[in-house]
Amino acid sequence: MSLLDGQADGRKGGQGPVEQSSAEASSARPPDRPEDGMNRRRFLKVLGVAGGGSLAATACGSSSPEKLIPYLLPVEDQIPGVATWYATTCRECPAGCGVHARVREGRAVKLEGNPDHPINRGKLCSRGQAALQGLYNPDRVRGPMARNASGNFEPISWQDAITRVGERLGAAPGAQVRFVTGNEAGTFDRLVSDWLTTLGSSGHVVYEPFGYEAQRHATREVFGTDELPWYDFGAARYVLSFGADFLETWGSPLEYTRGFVASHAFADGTMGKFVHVEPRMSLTGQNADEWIAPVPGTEGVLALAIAHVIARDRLGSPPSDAARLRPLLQAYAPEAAAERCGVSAETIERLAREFAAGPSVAVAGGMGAQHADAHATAAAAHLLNYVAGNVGRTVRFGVAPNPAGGSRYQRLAELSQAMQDGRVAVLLVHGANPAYASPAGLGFASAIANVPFKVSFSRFLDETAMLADLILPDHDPLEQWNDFEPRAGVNLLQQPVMQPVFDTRQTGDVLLELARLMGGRMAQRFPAATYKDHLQNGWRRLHQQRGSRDAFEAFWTEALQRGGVWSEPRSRGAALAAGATRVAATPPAQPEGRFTLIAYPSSVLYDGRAANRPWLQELPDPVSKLGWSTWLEIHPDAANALGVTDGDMVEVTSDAGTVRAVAWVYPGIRQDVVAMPLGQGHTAFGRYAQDRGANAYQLLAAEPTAFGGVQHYAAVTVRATGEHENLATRAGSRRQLGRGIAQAVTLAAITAEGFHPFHEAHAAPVPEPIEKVLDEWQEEQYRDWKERGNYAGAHPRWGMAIDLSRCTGCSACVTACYAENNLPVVGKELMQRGREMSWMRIERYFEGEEGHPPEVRVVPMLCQQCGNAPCEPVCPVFAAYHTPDGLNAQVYNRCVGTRYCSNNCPYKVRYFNWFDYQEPSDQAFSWPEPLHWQLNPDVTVRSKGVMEKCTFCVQRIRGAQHDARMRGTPLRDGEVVTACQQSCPADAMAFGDLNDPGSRVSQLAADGRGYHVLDGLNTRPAITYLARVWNRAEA
Amino acid sequence: MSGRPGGVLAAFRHVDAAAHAVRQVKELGYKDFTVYSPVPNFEVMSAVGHRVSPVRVWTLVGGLTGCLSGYAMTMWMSYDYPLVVGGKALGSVPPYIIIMFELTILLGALATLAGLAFHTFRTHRAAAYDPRFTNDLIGIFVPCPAERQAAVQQALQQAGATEVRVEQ
Amino acid sequence: MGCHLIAGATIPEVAKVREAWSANQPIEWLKVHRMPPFVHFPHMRHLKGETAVKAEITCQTCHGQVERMPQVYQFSSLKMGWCLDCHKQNKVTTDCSACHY
Amino acid sequence: MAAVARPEPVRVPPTYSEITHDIAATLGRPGRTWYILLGFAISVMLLGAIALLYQIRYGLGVAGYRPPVMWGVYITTFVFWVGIAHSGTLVSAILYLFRSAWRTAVYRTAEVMTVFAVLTAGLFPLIHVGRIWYAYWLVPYPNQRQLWVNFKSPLLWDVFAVTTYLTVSTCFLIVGLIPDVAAARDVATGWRKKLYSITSLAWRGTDQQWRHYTRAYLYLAALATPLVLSVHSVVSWDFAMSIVPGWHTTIFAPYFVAGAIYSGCALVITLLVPLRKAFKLERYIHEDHFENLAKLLLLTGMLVGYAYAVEYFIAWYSGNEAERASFYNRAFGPYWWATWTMIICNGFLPLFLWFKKIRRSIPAMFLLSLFINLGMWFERFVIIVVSLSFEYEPYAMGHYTPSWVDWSVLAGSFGWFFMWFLLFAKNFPMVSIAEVKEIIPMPRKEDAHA
Repeated sequence: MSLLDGQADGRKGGQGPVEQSSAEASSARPPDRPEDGMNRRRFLKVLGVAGGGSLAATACGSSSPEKLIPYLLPVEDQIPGVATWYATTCRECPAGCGVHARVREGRAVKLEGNPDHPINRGKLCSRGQAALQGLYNPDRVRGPMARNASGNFEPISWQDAITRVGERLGAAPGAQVRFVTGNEAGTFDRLVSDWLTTLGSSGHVVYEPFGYEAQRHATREVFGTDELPWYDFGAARYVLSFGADFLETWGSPLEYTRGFVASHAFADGTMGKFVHVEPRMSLTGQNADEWIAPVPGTEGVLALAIAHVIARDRLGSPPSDAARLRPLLQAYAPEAAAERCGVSAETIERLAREFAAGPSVAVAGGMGAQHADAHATAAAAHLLNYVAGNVGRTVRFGVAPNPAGGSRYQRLAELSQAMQDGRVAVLLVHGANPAYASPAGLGFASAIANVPFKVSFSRFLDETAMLADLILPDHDPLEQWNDFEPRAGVNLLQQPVMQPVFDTRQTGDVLLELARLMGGRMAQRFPAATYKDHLQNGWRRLHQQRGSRDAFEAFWTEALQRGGVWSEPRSRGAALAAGATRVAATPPAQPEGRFTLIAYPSSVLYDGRAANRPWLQELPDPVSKLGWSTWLEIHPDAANALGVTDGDMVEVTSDAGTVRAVAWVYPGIRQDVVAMPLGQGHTAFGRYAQDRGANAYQLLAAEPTAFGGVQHYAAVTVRATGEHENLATRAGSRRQLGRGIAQAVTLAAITAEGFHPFHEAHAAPVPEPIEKVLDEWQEEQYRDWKERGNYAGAHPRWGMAIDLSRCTGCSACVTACYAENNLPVVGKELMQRGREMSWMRIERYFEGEEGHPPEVRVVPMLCQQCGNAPCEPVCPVFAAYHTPDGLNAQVYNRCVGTRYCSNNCPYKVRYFNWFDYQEPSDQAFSWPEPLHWQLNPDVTVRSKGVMEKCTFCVQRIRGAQHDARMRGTPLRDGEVVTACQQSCPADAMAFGDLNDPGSRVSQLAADGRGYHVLDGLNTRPAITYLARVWNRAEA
Repeated sequence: MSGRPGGVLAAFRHVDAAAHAVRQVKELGYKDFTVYSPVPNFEVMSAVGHRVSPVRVWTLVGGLTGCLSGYAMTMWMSYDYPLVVGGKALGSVPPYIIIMFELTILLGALATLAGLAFHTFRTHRAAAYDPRFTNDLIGIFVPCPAERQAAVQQALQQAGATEVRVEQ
Repeated sequence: MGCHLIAGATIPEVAKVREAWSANQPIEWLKVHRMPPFVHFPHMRHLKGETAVKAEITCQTCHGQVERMPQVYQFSSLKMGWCLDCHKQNKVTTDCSACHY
Repeated sequence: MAAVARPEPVRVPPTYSEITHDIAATLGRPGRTWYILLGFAISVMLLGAIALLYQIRYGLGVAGYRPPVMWGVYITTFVFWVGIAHSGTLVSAILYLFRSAWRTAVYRTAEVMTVFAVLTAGLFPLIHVGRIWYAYWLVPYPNQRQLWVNFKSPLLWDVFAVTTYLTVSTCFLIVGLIPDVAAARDVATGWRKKLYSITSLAWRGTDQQWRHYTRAYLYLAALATPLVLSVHSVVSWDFAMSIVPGWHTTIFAPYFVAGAIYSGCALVITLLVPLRKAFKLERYIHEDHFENLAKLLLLTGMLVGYAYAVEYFIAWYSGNEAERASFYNRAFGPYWWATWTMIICNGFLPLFLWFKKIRRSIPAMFLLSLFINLGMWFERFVIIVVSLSFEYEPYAMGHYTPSWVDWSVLAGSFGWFFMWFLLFAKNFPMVSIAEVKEIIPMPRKEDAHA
């Protein structure tokens, strides 16, 4: 069946690190679990159907006689202990990144970016990594369910379920059938539309909470086209962003990150400049060389004022017709604008000159495009690009990125109204959760009650599914046949990487079966037997269009292996349309005596669709470093005025509603603005999401904006409730206390006199002779073991270099580490006690005086694999020791748990198993069935009372060495890739052998910006950090 | 006590009297008599005139053994399964000195006890006893055949015994 | 499977195999050689490639004369000391992180 | 140390038989208070035991640990009890070598306290490890894994130091007991007579026994003396050997030893005062003894106070940012209360001991000793917890608050200690019969005649 041929032709090849007996494969499984037999049996019930069976990778320790379940029929390319890789497409957000799924014994255990993919080039963000926890989520709907008389869901058979839908559809007038989907650009999207049309309905509503309505509206006005522009961050040396958080959620974050880093990271003595304009300093804003906080909603004014200066002083090289804009721009003289947007005229003049010096790009998006005047902001940015002559250079058309499909909040509002009025007979919902992710005022949840028959295709019992009469759970994207078209010319394929975990069925198949069931027009219109056939039919057409010479089968196979087909887009510029001259920035009035709330998409949980992924819940937010909670960002002065501090519970009230959140005092926000992330506050959606934090949608106004979008700004009052909770974070001090952990230098300084690493202020320099004696003594020490046992002969010295000029702090590496190394998720209570286990953490420090806009520095902190490791000699049992190849190994099964090593580790990168996270009966059990199917068989799951730590993914090192030895050639540089390095979207990390002067890591380690953290302790770390370079006046 | 030889048992309240008695008994040519005392009393002990106890040799030997075995153990174990920690030499003496020291004390003390036990039991003589000897009386027991008991009894009496008793 | 239709067709144990096959149920074999989950042991490295320590190291070296066993039993202790003896005597690494990670 | 009190002439020394009688009298059948106290001690101990079992079942997480504070109440209490254990051997061994007469009346109490304190302390390294069931891996014994232990680790030094100390001080106690038990045997009746007959190891006080005994005792004392000084030095190196700011100091060994004797003497006083009342030993343990102990307290107290001062001075003088910050944080950070408790109790209160009135006032001494015990526990808390909570990596700093498990186990340790102490006190002489006699000259005939 699908899995089998999926593997037969879709195989990506690639070898797993080590062949293992099933007992070792089981290392990733909780040992001594009596119910393992049970697990395996139900595992077989699920997997066995296809005759595939599975080499159950389970261990029942020595207690019960252990059983092995072999393949009944050995499955092709499923060698026990050897990993297979399948290419597919990530569907966690609309960006459409290509992924490779690593499959062991029939289970997907890791997702990694597809290296030759046009969008993410082998990188993958946290949300992408966490897709696995969607696949194995214990709260997935395990089979079709129907609401019974008593109003509860009860399981039913697929046959029964589909018949019920068929009857309802047959009965209902076609026009009254509505279908809400998320962004499904591709075959499925078309299928749904055609399917509805054939039914006689035009009710296909695409709903993405972040719909890009403003950009579409603006682009139509200014350039008269419906397609969105594509921004070439790589070509722009100067980026001016009006609220666009392009490093987090906006557009295509990985792609934009890559481009941004390429042009902005310090290299060969030069770098671009990035100015971020937003009332709140987002993660993207933290990476800006300059952060400008205008009056909320006035970005448009600022943009036009800058355009004004450029036009006035004829700075740019605009197309001739830019002259038409003169009259429009007249109204935006810097002085006047300064008044309105709260940015000084000088600044405006300077920005204009810098911007026009080009190549530059102005981007309006994110929260800059979610307020009442957002369409003007977006239009203003277009005009600014136009007068600076960027259109056609850094701003291109013809690529048609499609981040939100045809989503328009307007349509959802209409649908909601229609339901209210009882004009909807059957409502089908797939891939959207409007009952949660829409302003409470819209009353979607209440309106849906008037619909007689509601079908949800959701994989989870989310808020909308809870309101349905029937749930027909869809396959997880990793179990599906599907395709996705994030932009023109990029057609991506999804193939099942493993057998379905539960008794689910792909919605495409369901729709086709329904068509068959209903017969007549429907049956003729959709003849395909399975959705896969339907998909292939579509691709046959694609095959012809591309006019590729080889047969379709070959084309298809190759596409599967590559993850899709794509071609360089033929991009073009655009000319001004009539509407361009009508652009006018009319900022909303500032609320009197109230704060402006900005409800922004969490860069981790996005709009809340990822809230049921434990990894993401536990991942500290890149800005606030808080997990598992909703917080209110508030300026120190405002906080003082209200008498609240970190961790105080505050009540936030808008005209739409009231929510409670924990206060987090943040100097990176305007005094008159507070901000709250979306994504939490679910009332359903499984154990990890439910009843956590607050849902900021409750505060947003329901009525659509002029351009048909949602307003993410609201006027609110904030009240201290007097309650307090410990922040769920490891972050101790916000400041570096002069320890030189994260070091930075300005471009001016480094070009003038280079980079001088931090030295402790009062530390007296060690006198020459003593230095010499010490070094000789040290060498003497080494000599004693250099010739002995495992330490004799030549070894690599594994090391890493991390370029802080590239690191954006996005934290993808952290999640990658969780996925690769079987790190347990400890939950909020333990996180409040600083007990999270993430071997890698992104430390965030504020620089500059208190109260002022901070300079934010981030530094990925993982085990430094010290040459003179303080942690090693204090271990009484050699559980911590130094491997011949220079790792600070930790032998988990030897560890007694004195925790002395952790006390003695200056970097605090050792983590202790306070509880038995692998033991189902334990209060802190971390892998409820079937979440543990994801566990990496190559890494031991640590038990209670054991210290654990990063070892540069030693399992990958040993695996690569194994392969090298088997093929008989030495290990090549870059052959070993650590999980964090592999995922890093900014490519900030290099890993390799420091003893090999030719290796990339050695070269980077020798860079002028290189420094070691806490160098004064003479720990001789294997990790070299390259200082951050700011393109700004003062550090 | 079985197999106890007959003899004369005397109790003294006064320490000088006891010391005198001891000397008397020695003059009578007795060596294997036993002196009881509630406290180690210099006067009496010097009258008895033992050589210094050989226990100290045990202490010395034990201590040395401890020290050496400490060195041997730490060094050998360090090289038997060589594992490097903190870039230090495999066998680095400074930390091992502590182990050596502790073992010196430990074996030294245990050996001393052993010595104490060994010598006291070796020099143990069966003799008559009176519970008051641990309280406030000094006692002397002179084992002698019946025909000579009278003489001994008299000598002790003269030395100032508070009471003298013949043990069969 | 083909073989077992003929080979040892009369042996009751083999009959079980055929039953399982016809019942389309995988056989639940009992695991004999058990290794703790925190040890990583590649068979390949001990048998194949230029790294195969010595020619005379065969399956039997560790698993015993399975072909002669009426019922398979655990031939070697599979304890750490046992591994180390062989490693030391063959002068291959005894580094902890070679097997434990 | 040379501060030996002259007994005041007015006091009539007891006769040998009186001594035997008075001290043997303490071994009579226990009264109700004793049973109540014992019952209380045992129930507190059980509370600790339950907490411990709970911790073993679910993992160390049930204790209050908050990274980076990986050592908390347990190690604090470990060091506390090891410290307590020091005065015993000091009084019995060192003062013995110094031939200071006044020790005879109090050394047994001190020694008993020592043994049980070490017994208590020894539990904590086990209680605090993550996998107590593998704690035996710290012992270098031949095993099939062919692995040995890491002698470079201060924790291993602890293993050796503490076990040695326990063994030696126990031997010392037992050896000292032999003649007394014999004395008790000879006046006792009933089951006690049987008990003492066995435990007195056939002691009769013969010339040969005394001959070897006195020597052995001397050498034990000679061995115990350096041991006392070494043990707490080794314990202090657990900290001094690491790189934690606030731990990495050369002054630690003498500083800890002084502190240990300080706290030990304090607890001796705390124990002696009620003991003397309950056992009516006023005639044997009187103001002179308390004054001498007070002088010891004063001396060590001043040393400790000096150490505090030096720590801060060095932190400043070193110019090391981390050190400075760490010590600033001690005094003015979130744990200021702990730091000031320690400074006031250990640094300032002992200054009262300059006054003879205080030194000779038993209630005052009792009160003072309680404060000093409290202060010394907090000293260890400050050194361990506060230093750890404020280390090199600012992002990884964190605040630690003990959980009910920590507190229960701490309380349990006291229950455990007092259980043993009470059991011992009622069954073996708490004042050395032989040695008290030793300092009183035996009657001489000529005196009698004169």
